[in-house]
Amino acid sequence: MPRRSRLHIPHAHSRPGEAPDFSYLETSPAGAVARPDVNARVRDIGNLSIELVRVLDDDHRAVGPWHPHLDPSDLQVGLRHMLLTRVYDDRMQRSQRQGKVSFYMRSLGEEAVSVAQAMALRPGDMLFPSYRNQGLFITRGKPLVDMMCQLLSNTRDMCKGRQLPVMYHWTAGRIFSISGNLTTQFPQAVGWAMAAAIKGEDDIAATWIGEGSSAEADFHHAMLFASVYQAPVILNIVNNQWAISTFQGFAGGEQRSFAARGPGYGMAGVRVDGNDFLAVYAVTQWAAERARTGAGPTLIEHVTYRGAAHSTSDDPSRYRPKDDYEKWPLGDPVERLKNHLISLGEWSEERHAALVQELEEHVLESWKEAVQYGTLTDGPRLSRDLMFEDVFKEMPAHLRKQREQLRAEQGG
Amino acid sequence: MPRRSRLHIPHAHSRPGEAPDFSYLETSPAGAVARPDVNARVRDIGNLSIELVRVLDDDHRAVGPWHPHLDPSDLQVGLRHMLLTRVYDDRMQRSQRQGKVSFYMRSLGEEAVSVAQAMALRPGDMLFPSYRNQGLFITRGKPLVDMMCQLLSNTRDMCKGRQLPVMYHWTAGRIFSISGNLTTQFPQAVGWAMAAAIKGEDDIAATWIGEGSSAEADFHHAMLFASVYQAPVILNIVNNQWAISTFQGFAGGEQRSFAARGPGYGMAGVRVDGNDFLAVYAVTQWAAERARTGAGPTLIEHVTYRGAAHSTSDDPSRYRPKDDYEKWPLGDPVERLKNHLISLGEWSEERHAALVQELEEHVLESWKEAVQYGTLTDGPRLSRDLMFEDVFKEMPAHLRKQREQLRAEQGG
Amino acid sequence: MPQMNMIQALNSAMDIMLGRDPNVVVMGEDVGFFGGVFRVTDGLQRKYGEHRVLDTPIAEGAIIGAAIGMGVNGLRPVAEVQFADYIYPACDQIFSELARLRYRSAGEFWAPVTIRTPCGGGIRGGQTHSQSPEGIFTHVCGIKVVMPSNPYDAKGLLIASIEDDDPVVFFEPKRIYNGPFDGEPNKPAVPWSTHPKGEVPEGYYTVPIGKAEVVRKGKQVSIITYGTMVHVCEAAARSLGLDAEIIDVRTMVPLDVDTLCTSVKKTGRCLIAHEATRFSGFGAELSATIQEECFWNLEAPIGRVAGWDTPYPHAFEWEYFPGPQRVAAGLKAVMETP
Amino acid sequence: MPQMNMIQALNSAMDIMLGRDPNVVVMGEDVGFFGGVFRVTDGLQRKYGEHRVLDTPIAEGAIIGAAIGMGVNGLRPVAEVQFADYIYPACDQIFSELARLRYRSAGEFWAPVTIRTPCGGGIRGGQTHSQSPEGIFTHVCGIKVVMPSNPYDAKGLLIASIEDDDPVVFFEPKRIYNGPFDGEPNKPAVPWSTHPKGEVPEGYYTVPIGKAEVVRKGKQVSIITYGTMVHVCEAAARSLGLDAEIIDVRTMVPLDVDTLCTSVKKTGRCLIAHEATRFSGFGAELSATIQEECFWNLEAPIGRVAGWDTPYPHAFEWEYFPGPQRVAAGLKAVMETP
Ligand SMILES: Cc1ncc(C[n+]2csc(CCOP(=O)(O)OP(=O)(O)O)c2C)c(N)n1
Ligand SMILES: Cc1ncc(C[n+]2csc(CCOP(=O)(O)OP(=O)(O)O)c2C)c(N)n1
Ligand SMILES: [Mg+2]
Ligand SMILES: [Mg+2]
Repeated sequence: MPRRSRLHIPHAHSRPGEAPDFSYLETSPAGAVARPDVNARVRDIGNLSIELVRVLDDDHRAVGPWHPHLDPSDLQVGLRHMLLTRVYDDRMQRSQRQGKVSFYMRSLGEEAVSVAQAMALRPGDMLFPSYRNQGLFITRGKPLVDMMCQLLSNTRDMCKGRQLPVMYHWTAGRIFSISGNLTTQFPQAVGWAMAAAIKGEDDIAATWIGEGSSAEADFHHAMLFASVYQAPVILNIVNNQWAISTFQGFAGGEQRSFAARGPGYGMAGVRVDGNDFLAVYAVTQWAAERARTGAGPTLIEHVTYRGAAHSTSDDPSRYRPKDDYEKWPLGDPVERLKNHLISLGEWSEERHAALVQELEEHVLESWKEAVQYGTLTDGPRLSRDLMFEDVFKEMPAHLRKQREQLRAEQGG
Repeated sequence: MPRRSRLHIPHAHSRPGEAPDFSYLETSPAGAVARPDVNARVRDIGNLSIELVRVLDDDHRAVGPWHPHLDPSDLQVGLRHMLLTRVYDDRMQRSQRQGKVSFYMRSLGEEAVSVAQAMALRPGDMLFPSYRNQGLFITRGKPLVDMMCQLLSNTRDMCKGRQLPVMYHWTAGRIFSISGNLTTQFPQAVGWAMAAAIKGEDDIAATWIGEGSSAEADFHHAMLFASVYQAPVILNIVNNQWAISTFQGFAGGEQRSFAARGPGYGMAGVRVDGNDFLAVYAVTQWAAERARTGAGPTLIEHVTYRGAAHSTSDDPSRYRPKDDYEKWPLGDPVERLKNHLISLGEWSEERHAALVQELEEHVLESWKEAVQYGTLTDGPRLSRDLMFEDVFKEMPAHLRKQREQLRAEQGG
Repeated sequence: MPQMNMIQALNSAMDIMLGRDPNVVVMGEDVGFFGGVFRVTDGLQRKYGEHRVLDTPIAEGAIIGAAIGMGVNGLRPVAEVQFADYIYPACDQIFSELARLRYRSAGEFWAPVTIRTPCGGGIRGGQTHSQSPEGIFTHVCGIKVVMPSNPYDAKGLLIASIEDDDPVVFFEPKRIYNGPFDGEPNKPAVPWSTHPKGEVPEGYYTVPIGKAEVVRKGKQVSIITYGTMVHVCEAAARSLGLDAEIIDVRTMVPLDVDTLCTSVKKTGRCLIAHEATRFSGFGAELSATIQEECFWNLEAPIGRVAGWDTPYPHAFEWEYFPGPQRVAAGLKAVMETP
Repeated sequence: MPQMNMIQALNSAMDIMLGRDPNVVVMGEDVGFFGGVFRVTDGLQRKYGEHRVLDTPIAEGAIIGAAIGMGVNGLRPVAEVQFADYIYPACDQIFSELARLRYRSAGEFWAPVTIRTPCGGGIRGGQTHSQSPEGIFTHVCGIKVVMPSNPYDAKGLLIASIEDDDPVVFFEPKRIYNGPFDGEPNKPAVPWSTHPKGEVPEGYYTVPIGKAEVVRKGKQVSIITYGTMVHVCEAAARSLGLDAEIIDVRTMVPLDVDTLCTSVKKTGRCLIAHEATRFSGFGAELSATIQEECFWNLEAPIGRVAGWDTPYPHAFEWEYFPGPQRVAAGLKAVMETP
């Protein structure tokens, strides 16, 4: 039965039992990529979508034209947010394992993307995240208790029990509701940005998807509308090398960088070391300035690695080497920023350990508070009547009737 | 009420009452673009998607590395097919105006695309056309009577009265059924090509959309699957500058060529003068060889102009200058090939006039035959029972019942 | 009172809303410079500018996706899908996003998008320019579904839809854009000026979403229908000399069950008619609901008349269309009692 | 006879068809190397190679678009959509193309694509991993719609679907992948080995598309249902001590009207149950059809029990799910005669 086939099938570079192999990854030395003017024409900056913008070199120094020259205090804030994200992730993962939370998704290894970008954008800018951008919420200051209550679907759940864990939103913090459907937020962010432009407002929009999600139609929809109307938006692809079990080659990354789609649509495309806090910050600042000054949208590909499982429903040892993450050539974003700060004399192992401990306590305290408002299994629960609200702005007759039916069904 | 708006709105270069303005069009001199090896890496041939491959120069000579060196007899065949397409279009347009046909779409000015490509491909290659590729059917030899019967929805209609006029298909001629839904054929062609590759067969697929249709999600779907699996397929965008009333800028053409999407997806992209029969032929041959030898898919943008109305339902004088087509810088494909043949000493005005007359007679004869099989209003009609067939392979009970109901309704 | 056809009435609704509310924007394929392939948006871009009336790329999914984002940012987009047959590329954004955004964000985010789209056959459009997919949308909770049958309602319902903070899919039966149609294609076309509902106020008014209308009072049978079929059913009932009560559903979601059931309880007989394909069409929900509510009043089975369960074939448009003969046959069956 | 759960039975169906027919290919997100997120395609790529069992990009619309082209070129694609909630990006290719290709080309082109997709709730999946959108697909003419309720049928129907030259959308109620479920989430899980339909032949066999099954004979009332709800309805009827006739619809299109109506004519009473949202759900079509065919035999209104007309909320999964209480209430109403 086996037939001769000319179909090309992308192959992951290493599979369970094999040694990790990242020889496919094309990088540039830190500092090597020029930083064009924010008004540069797309056709003149195609290289940005192929090379890799990096600031931190192997000796933990910040080098080259993309060096954002942030204050050490800002870098410490960034480190704190990244660490808090990581500590929060670890604790919530454990809560899931303990059966307190039905589902969880970590962002291990990708913390720089959310944290640096949230810091580089303005508070008024509107964010349309994917499910792996908890760092955006944390950096913008969403109380952890609020986020935990969402995970617990409890009485203080911002989603009123309707969404799967991690599908947060934060209206006051200008962060949009996360969807379980991949990529749908991409054209929505563009529409939001178009509206800002129509209204003559200065805020821009930013949105994130995984590289796997760039296969969905909404990626194209967003690219096209952003390009045609030159919408003030930053479109981010977080290329963490893996979707669930399929590696980035199955989303097209084998033939060309994801950032290269930008120039294809007449849009600036930038490929950045996603584990380099400074590089992500600088590229975001550049893209935001482009957007805000009317120079057009930017597609940013963040080259990073998904250090953890896809979600708590997934076992990565079935599809990739166990030590893959340790061998990732771009290192760990927290370690890299920490070492940079230490090399600047603005941080130490001791301060780091103390910070970790402080954050762990903060997370634990928050968790203790959150569970008081109920968990999926125990404690106070939201009223089941809420199930029928917000389908429409005003509840129509058929839903009022169903609400009565449910009350009768459940006795009272 | 008017607010300051930063939204960019693409503007057509000229509107009714204004002088045609094609200064936006970027071209290359005939013969100027290098012809890379069919195995060239995508990253090394990005220029092909920006420059414009041309063979025929202003003095009607064929020049440069893309010159396909066809026999004059082949060129004469090409000219004949293009002319037949045009004569057929004119006659069918008139039939629509006379109320014999409910709807029609001409391909005036774009004949070279279908005819040269059909000639450059092999008979076994599978074609997935749009509604403006009648030249493919004509070049592959579909009898005009068959095509006319489709337009008339008559007793010999290949579609059994089910499709709008021009939605032909031809199984024996390896031409797929045309859909009224834009762009849906694009990923289907890729799937067909994937199947050919899986089966180890040598045939390739080719498919066509208008530039306006490249906005649809299926464009992205096709690009992505073709790239990921390196499917043996040629994806064609016929950039005739207009969708219905919106010009190509509304599909993204203002910022970048359509061919540039190719490299963005890691695929070869070629921009070709679509009114240059020789250039279209040569580029298609190159892309077909790439596909057939496993070097991957190609996106071809044919730069041409929609000389006629969008369809018989449309009045272009509402949205573009009346004399736009006459001023189109790339001329007319029929005229250009004719002049080239004349310059070669292989054609003359006399032979041309005689050919036109012959073709007109042929079309008229065909029409006379076709109407004998019925028209929408007169003559023999298909059995209404056919309405219920082919919904499924075998008619299920509820459709048999409905067929009976209709018989009863109509008495008999 | 001014006379308007449905195209003018719809145009007037958008004109008024663009004028009253700076957040209203109109968008879609060919709607701007050209004024729409059916000319429903004619003149609006000239009047309100190209930042309020936007031509878009040909990508229905992107149009709705962008409209959602615009809605979240405070605009009130009125998006046209050129033909209802072409709404499917937008299904995911409509079903997964537009319909559920308010719910999933516990009321914090929503997008007041109105999607206008011409539906129905009878214009020789073949299988891809004739569909009536409204039934599909009625199964998706979180969107309102509207279809007017005349210029007066069209304008009032469209204004109400644009003002509504919930998303609305607004179907326009294109066969009756220019005049009411009784299902006889060979009779001369009748303009809206001959119809009382062709009288349309120039200014602002609304027709409430969620209210059906009894367009003819009657005692013998209730005919429940909407869109083009309102006129066909009127003609069919008249031809049979039946004293039918004819109800124009107008809003499918939320459905005005009271008005329907009050009528059926009174007449004891019910025929449901729509142009869409029969199987699992909206008539099924109407029939099921009425049966549940009015079972003890029914003197005969509820009947359904609809398009056949096939695509809408170009050559057999009038054999497909549920014309007066099919409606009459349905009525006769409903009037029988063994 | 070997015991299989539904995952194994479905896996076996594909294994057999990959083995029997070189044109069968399996494709979808994570179905290849990984064997699918529910492990339904486990081991198939290892056995048949990566040109027969294809991992795909995450693009449901592209998967179906490509599958159509493959089908036209002689293959028999079995495409997985990872969750039924994610089928909407493929709506256009399914509705406009897959369903209509045979028709529009007068039978000359068609694509024998089977679309497998896990549906339904009860696994804490929240509003985007719990949907039952089958009703929508039943309104689109040209596709067959199937949903099995047990391993034996799952395998037989999947083989029949793959062999069918018409497109089939094949819904897999994921809550019963591992065992039958009577609607009581707090009771210990029961494996398929305790159920007679957990006995599944190793080899090739088919269960015919288009045939409903009477899973329990009874005299007092007909319960018409499918998927997970078959088991819930059995439990509810048992708890009420009712002699119910329970019919598993199995195929929604084409619908086995005869089997349903024979039963209802006999019992005179009918309850319809599904997990999907009620309004315009497939229950509406079932109710309308049965009412039309069996009106004179009905002793009480046909009842419908379904999910509420809201998204499926994460925290209220069991308040949403039409469990035994809701079915029992529905049965009581149907058993009453005033
Ligand atoms: C439309 C849709 N299809 C499929 C899924 C199932 N799914 C959830 S996450 C995921 C992988 C996404 O990978 P990627 O975009 O790379 O994001 P990452 O998880 O790596 O951050 C898949 C297939 C979904 N949620 N939505
Ligand atoms: C999905 C879909 N949306 C909209 C339409 C209506 N429509 C038909 S042709 C057309 C313009 C297409 O322009 P282009 O792709 O440039 O092709 P051309 O007519 O120029 O050859 C439009 C909008 C359609 N047929 N299908
Ligand atoms: Mg990823
Ligand atoms: Mg065009």
